[in-house]
Amino acid sequence: MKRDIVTNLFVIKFANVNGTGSASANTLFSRAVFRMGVPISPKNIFPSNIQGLPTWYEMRINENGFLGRRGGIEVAVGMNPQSMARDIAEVEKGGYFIYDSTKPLDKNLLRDDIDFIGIPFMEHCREKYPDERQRQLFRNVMYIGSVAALLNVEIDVIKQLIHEQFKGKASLVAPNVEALEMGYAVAREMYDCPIAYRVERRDKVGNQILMTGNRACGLGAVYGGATVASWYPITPSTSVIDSFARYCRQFRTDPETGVKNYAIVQAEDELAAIGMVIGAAWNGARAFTATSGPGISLMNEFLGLAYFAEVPAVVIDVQRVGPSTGMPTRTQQSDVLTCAFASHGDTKHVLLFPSTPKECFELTATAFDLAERLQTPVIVMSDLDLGMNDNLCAPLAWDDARTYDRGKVLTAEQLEAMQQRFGRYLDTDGDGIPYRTLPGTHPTKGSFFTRGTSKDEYAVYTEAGEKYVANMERLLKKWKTASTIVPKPAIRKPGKPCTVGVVYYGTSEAATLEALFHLNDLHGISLDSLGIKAFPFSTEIEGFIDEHDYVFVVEQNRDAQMRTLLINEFDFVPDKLVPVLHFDGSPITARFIRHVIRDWILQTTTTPRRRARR
Amino acid sequence: MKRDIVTNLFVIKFANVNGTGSASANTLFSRAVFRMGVPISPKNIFPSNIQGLPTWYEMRINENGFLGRRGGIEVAVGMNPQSMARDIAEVEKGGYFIYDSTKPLDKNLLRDDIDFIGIPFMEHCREKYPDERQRQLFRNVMYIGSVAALLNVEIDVIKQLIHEQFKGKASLVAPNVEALEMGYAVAREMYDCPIAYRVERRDKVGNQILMTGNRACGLGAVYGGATVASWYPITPSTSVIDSFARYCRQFRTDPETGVKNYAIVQAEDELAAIGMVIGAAWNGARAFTATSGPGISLMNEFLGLAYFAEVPAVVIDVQRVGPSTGMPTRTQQSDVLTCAFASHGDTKHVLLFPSTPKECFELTATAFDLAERLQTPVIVMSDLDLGMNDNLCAPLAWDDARTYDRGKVLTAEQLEAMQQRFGRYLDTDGDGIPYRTLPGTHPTKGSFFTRGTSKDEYAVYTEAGEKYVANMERLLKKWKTASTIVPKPAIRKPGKPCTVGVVYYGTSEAATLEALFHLNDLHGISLDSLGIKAFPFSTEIEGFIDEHDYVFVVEQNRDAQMRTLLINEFDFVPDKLVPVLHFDGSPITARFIRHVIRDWILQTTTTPRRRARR
Amino acid sequence: MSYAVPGFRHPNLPKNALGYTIQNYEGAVSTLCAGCGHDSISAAIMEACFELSIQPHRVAKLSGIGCSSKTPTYFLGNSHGFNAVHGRMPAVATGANMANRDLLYIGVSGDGDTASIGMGQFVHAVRRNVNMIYICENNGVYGLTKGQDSATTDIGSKSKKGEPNALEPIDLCAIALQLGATFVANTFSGDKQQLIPIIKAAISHRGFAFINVISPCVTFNNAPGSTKSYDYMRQYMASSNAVDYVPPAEEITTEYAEGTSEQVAMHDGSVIHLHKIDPESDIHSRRSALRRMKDYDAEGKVLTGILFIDEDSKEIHETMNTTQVPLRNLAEPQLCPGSAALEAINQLHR
Amino acid sequence: MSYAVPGFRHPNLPKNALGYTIQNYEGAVSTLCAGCGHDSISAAIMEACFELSIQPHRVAKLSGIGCSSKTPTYFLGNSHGFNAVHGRMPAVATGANMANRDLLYIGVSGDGDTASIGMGQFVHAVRRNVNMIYICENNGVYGLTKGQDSATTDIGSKSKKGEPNALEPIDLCAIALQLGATFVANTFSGDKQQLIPIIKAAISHRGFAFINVISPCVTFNNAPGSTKSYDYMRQYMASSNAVDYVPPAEEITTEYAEGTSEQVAMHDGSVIHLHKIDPESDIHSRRSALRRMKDYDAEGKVLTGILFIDEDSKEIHETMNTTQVPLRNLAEPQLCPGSAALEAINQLHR
Ligand SMILES: Cc1ncc(C[n+]2csc(CCOP(=O)(O)OP(=O)(O)O)c2C)c(N)n1
Ligand SMILES: Cc1ncc(C[n+]2csc(CCOP(=O)(O)OP(=O)(O)O)c2C)c(N)n1
Ligand code: SF4
Ligand code: SF4
Ligand SMILES: [Mg+2]
Ligand SMILES: [Mg+2]
Repeated sequence: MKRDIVTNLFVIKFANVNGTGSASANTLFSRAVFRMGVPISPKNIFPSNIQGLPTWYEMRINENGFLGRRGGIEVAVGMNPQSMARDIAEVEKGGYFIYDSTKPLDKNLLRDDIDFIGIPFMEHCREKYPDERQRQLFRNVMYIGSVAALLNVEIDVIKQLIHEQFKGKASLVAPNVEALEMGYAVAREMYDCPIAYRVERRDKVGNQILMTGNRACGLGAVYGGATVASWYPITPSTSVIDSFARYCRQFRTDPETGVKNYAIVQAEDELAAIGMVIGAAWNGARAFTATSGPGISLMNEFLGLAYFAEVPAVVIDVQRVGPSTGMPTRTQQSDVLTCAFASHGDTKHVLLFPSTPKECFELTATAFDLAERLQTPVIVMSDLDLGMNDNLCAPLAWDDARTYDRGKVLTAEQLEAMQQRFGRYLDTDGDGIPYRTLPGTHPTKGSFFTRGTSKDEYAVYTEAGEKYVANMERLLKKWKTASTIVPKPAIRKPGKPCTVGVVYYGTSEAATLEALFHLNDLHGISLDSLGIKAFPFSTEIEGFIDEHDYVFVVEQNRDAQMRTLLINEFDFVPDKLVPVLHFDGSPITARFIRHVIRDWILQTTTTPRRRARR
Repeated sequence: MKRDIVTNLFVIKFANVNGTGSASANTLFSRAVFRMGVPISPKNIFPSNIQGLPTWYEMRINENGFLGRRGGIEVAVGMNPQSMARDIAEVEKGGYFIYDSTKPLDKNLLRDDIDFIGIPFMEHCREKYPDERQRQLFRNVMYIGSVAALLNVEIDVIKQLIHEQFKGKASLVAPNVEALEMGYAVAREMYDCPIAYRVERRDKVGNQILMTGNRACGLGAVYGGATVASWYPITPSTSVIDSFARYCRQFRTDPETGVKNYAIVQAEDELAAIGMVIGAAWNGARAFTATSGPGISLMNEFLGLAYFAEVPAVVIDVQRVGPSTGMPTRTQQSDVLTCAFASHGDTKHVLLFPSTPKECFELTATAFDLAERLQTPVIVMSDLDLGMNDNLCAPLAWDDARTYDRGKVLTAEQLEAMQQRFGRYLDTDGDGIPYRTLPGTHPTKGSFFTRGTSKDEYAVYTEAGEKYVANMERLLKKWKTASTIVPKPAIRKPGKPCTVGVVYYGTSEAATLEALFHLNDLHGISLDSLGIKAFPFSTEIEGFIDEHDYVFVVEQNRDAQMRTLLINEFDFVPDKLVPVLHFDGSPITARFIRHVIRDWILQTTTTPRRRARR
Repeated sequence: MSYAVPGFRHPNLPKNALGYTIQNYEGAVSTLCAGCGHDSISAAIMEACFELSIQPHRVAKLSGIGCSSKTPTYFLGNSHGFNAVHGRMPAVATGANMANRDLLYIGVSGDGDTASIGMGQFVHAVRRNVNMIYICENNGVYGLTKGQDSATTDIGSKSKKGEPNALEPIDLCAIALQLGATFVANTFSGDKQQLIPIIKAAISHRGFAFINVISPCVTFNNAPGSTKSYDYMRQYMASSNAVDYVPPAEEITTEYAEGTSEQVAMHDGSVIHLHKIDPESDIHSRRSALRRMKDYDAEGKVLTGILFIDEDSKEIHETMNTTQVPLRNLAEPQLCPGSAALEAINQLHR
Repeated sequence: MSYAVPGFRHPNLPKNALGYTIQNYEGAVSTLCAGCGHDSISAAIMEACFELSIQPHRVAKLSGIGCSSKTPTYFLGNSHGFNAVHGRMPAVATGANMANRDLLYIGVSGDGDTASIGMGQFVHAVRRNVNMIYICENNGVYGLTKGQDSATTDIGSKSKKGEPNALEPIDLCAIALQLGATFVANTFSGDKQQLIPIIKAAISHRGFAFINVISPCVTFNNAPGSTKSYDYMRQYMASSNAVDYVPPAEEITTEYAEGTSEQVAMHDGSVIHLHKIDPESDIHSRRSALRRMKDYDAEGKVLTGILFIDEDSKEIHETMNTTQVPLRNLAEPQLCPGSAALEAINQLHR
């Protein structure tokens, strides 16, 4: 087949069986491309199962730095017979399908619009590796070698990575390198390498890093000064705590004595996890938990308590596909409403929306400042795509001059100096945020009783309606204050003035920005964009929507949950907010967003589809 | 003081100490007025405590049948020294304060714009009743006697009620009657009765009944065919189950053998309660639970499961003041959003809003039909005011021809006859509602696996995005179907066409309708009204709002929760919906609604305050 | 009505009284790890049901969330199943049982699903003596979430990541006995000979039958030293009695020497024979069960077998005195008091 | 810094080592029913803290929801308190303890709050050996919701409405012992002599100290026949030992005959003397505790007193090896690794 050569602009997908160690091999490959200075975005698509089911590793290679999911596969590496039919079908016309030819390929699967590259990996490994498990592992390394040859990936870079990976365990280096070279050699023997899709060294990565959002959240908690973590395992949030634990072991543990400057408690369930966080925060520690949808549902009652009793708490919600158990290993942004209004009665919770690992790090650290400043739960809304996949982003940064904002906590001295009676829920500063005291501070001043029942300004139980109302209205004032101190949105405007805008949040960012680039590039449509970073919404968001005829709201859920919040908070005319919804559990693609927006605009000029009711 | 005589149009309030048996005495009084054919609406205002704190019994007497809370007290009966200052202050100018003059009244509390009527109840009782407890009880009956004399309530009616109350325990009748007569006599000796506020026999009650909403819900569950109830005690919902148990003992228990045609399980908590309901409903029984806000928060995860796995469930939420433990013995309508969107992921739940005991009965019975027809949770949104207070309403009615709608359940015969493979989640009828089968139906056909994970039409676990999306969209179609079969709203239009309307729901009905009457009467303002009975909203609601320039939305919560749902479901211009919010824990009053609406209209003609954003 | 009995694909396969072969008791293909203990338990359930000629559709399978809780999909494909939420199977099973007392309820859970998030519901299901079988597939680890410690993990055992587990494991059998469970057994997924008769006995038991099955997780907790590993159990498994299940109306053939055997007559007419290995064991004594567990433990052995039976206990429907007719089968005539009764009630509210 | 010691209104009131009178240990006026057992427990807590000269502000009071859970408002007004949600006090207390290991944590709960909705959290707080006192004010009924049966209600007892309770009560002490609780006591709100020293001993205990206090509900469960009533306890309360608490660094004056007394040296230097009434009782043996409870029960008696102590157990911070400095007192220097370390981490991700 005659083809143009495509360099650093394609998608490769590896199809494997889970539990066979393929993940580390594939990561080896993606890291190599990354080390060659070429931007990548790998997505691990795995089943909710431990061993034996299909799993995929889809990696976009894009030297222009577009790293949202794109859709479409040019090169497929099919190592799993179970999914082979589907994997072959998925390859774009003119693409390649690389497979293990130890067993002959089912003729019915053949296509003549793509090239098939068969290499007998298993055959080679069977000879070399008597041990079953070893054979499986080295086969993985071997196909990486072959793919490197075919795509022109520098083998030395991979070798270097192998050395780094097995630092200390030298004995493991040699055999891995050997398997790698075997694959590399075999491929070059059998086919003339490289093929039409190629990787070439560039300098497009700069000082960027490749990290998962969960690792960054865990780090953010360490840097943010969290000392107490309580959690219950749940995919895809578990690695947030793994990361926190790992860096606490590194930075917060006395090497000699093993004495710890932190405490991690694996709770018996999520009710207990959030309960411990609230208890610790009430007692003055920065505390957090990480969970996913089902955990959020179980935390509802406690979140209402923390809102009403005004106790700080940080929750990291790594969202997955709901409702219920849903698809535990797929991604979605569908906990927005539940988190915003968690628990019965009139409640509203502060939410933060990171889009990159860097923002996971920063917003997690910031969450502790906000939670203590506002004395309320703060929920960091990550998701599986951001949390569990390696994402390329600017390096994490920390200003050593930065100190923690511990909020309005009275010291023993302040209490001693205090003339008037301490009122836990008095709005002394007029910002709706009262002063609190910590247990054990002063022998005779500042003690109070924290409760989920209604109380007066002095924390004394009351059933007086006017006291209750005053308190609830102060909470609204605090909410207003919150909107002024939460992170501002990211607003981007192409030179020329635009009448239409796009609003997005979290992991829809990369795909949205790419879509906007191409809308301009291909269709001459240019739009302003705003990335929401926090709820309650700051006035910038209101202003942005006001100044446009209408705005698209890009979300990864079925019910346009963020759109509901926007309309509800600002009383916008609903027609101004046009939903762009993707919710099949895969990360949203630039293509999808581009098509929806293009079709909409071409079809409607600027009059929205649904008529506003008068 | 010179006064006009006011007959059957005033509010009397009894102030007592809780745990002293005053409740039954006060009820005796209200029933007597009711028996005299005069409409009443008593409100029990009690503390979250068992003994020793202030409690009030406020009763509106209104022969015109206006029975919402009115506000303002003409006659106060102050039997509690703790609250006396406040109780005296509350009396409207020209009113009366009746108290126990055994101890002299604190001079500082005296007012000259009201009359004080002191009667030495305790003194009389001390002589008559040596036993402490008895003394307390008969003192209650005694003051009822005096109040009867003062307000011209027929003592024979009260005697009759005493006979009925102690049917069987004759020995108790005499002393009670005696105490009653003593009070009656003493009052007439000391004062010339009746005073200016009087009760006179009328025929304004007709065949109406006086019942609590909780009792009616329990009865509705019996008539609706519920066989399994699982619950966890919580104020103010507990008496729903008490009622269900009571009538099951009466109607569903074999008098000889005691064999029961029902099962009531007191669960260990609300998670277990809803879990049992779901298990029982999955297995073909009509099952329900009753709870309040905190319970709803704990049921979140299970509600999401029932939504997604499509299992029927009936929940009765007797709302109280939130957030958190809030004010457990005060009323509010603040669980609307939590219930509508309960649980993580994209979920929506069917809600029903009764306004009277009659509707509690009917909507509870209907909830079982809807839950089985729609295969989803249905939540009956009552509240403390409706659930725990005696409410006057039309008699409960049941059509003996009515049969239960058990929904789409396949029988063994149908399965046997079935040619194609049974698909639990196939949209066979195009209404989004699939067919289900019950365990144990057919040896080889119709079995399937119920799960909270995503599945295909045949209930087989799948992680295929397109299958997931198809299922989620079918659920939206089912939601649409639901909006066509849920109870229709109550629409009222005064003769002339109105440009402005009022929307209300639940216990805001009586006060709203009274407010509309007076708006017309006093200010010549006439408005159409619509009472929401169910969510999802039927098209009538959309139409009603469409055909008015704007509508007021009356709610008993802080955040205008129903307004949020209306805007969200129909994309109305938010400015069209003007919130009227009362949330101090007391039932909303006609006065309050009237004033808000009047001020708004006079100030704004028909242009809403907040400008719509363009 | 009558139904054609299917599944005659292999006429040579043995059939049970219903004319069913073992195939009629199979489920979907397991997606668990090769060698996972849970699969053996599924197999044992199928065999027990096959041999007892149980109508598959008269069984309801319930579970929580976990690898263990996935298994109901892998056995009795003709039974309805309910994969509930994590740790809440007991409530769903209790509700299901309330609706229809005539089915056989098999609940499957894991140690995380039971001893952590599910502890409260487990305790109360035991206390209510719900008529069901509760199998805890105990591998001392969270399998499905990839290897965290559970509340039954050995003290000192090192999970993939992180510190060694510092807490004492919870002994579910001891807790069940303490709470008054009416049937308690401890066994091992690797020992069919013991597992199958125990499941049969549990099926015959009227009331809550708890079976704790040590079921190794080959991927995360089968390391040498793990008391939940194949090696460990093979080496240290001990039993104070061998269980022999004699179905209803079947001849008791074997002879037992005096004192060496204990017989328990179940209410469905079956008889459970316990060949005493430990002569002073008393199947009807909680105390003796708890004592023996501790004694064996002291010797570094794991006591298995049926530890305790109270065959005369009242299950929840008996305590509540509910009708014999499944509640779900009652209809308007039995359920709805009708308009006349309602008018009488109205009258009492005037 | 130093503070003026307040509360000299009654110079004649006895003072403790801190110069405090009992008034410094009082709380708000109780709103419970007159005669409620819970109030006596509050009084005993005040006395114990007063006599041990505990700094009120170094105590944190935690509770769930219920009449019992209201009581922390009624004692130690100078301590911070947290009235959490129903049944979830153990989690909040555990978290609080994580944040600051230096305070004394007193958790108050009820039988509904503990044995029903709170069972899971109770079990796991015990298992973690959180360093706190857990008092279950056990009246065998749901007081605040007006008289429903709880999981500790006597079998057969008739609640205000509805049927007699058909289920066996849960014995919290037995469960705690079974789960490895390191301090377990059973006592009666009506017996100050026993209650106060037990609370003192619990304060001295390092680890989870569980005290089950039978605390009659005069309004809903004090009827004759109720095992949670004043009459019943006065009649059938028995104890296998009398507790005598000797504070740190105080002379042991009394003489005890051989074998009649057992001494437990607590880690804070205090000594607990147990005058054996039942000679074969062994305070360090769980088994003996469980056995004695059953034996007394068999005789229709309620065994009270300290049932078991393991004074050498490791509380949760020791197991986790956390710093002696309260975690909440750590600041940026100890907590934040800084920018250089971060850049090194970046480097590892390139
Ligand atoms: C509410 C909730 N929290 C957490 C999870 C994640 N989760 C799934 S299975 C599991 C533990 C399973 O352990 P176990 O019950 O021992 O089963 P195993 O996999 O070991 O057989 C957890 C924590 C969940 N599904 N739901
Ligand atoms: C989630 C939740 N469910 C139910 C309740 C209602 N409730 C309040 S106290 C209580 C039981 C209290 O019983 P117990 O713990 O024994 O305390 P007691 O009043 O008997 O001292 C219940 C069910 C609640 N507050 N929260
Ligand atoms: S992870 Fe463990 S428990 Fe899960 S399937 Fe694999 S072996 Fe079984
Ligand atoms: S109801 Fe019972 S528990 Fe509650 S305060 Fe009264 S006596 Fe005490
Ligand atoms: Mg497990
Ligand atoms: Mg109690």
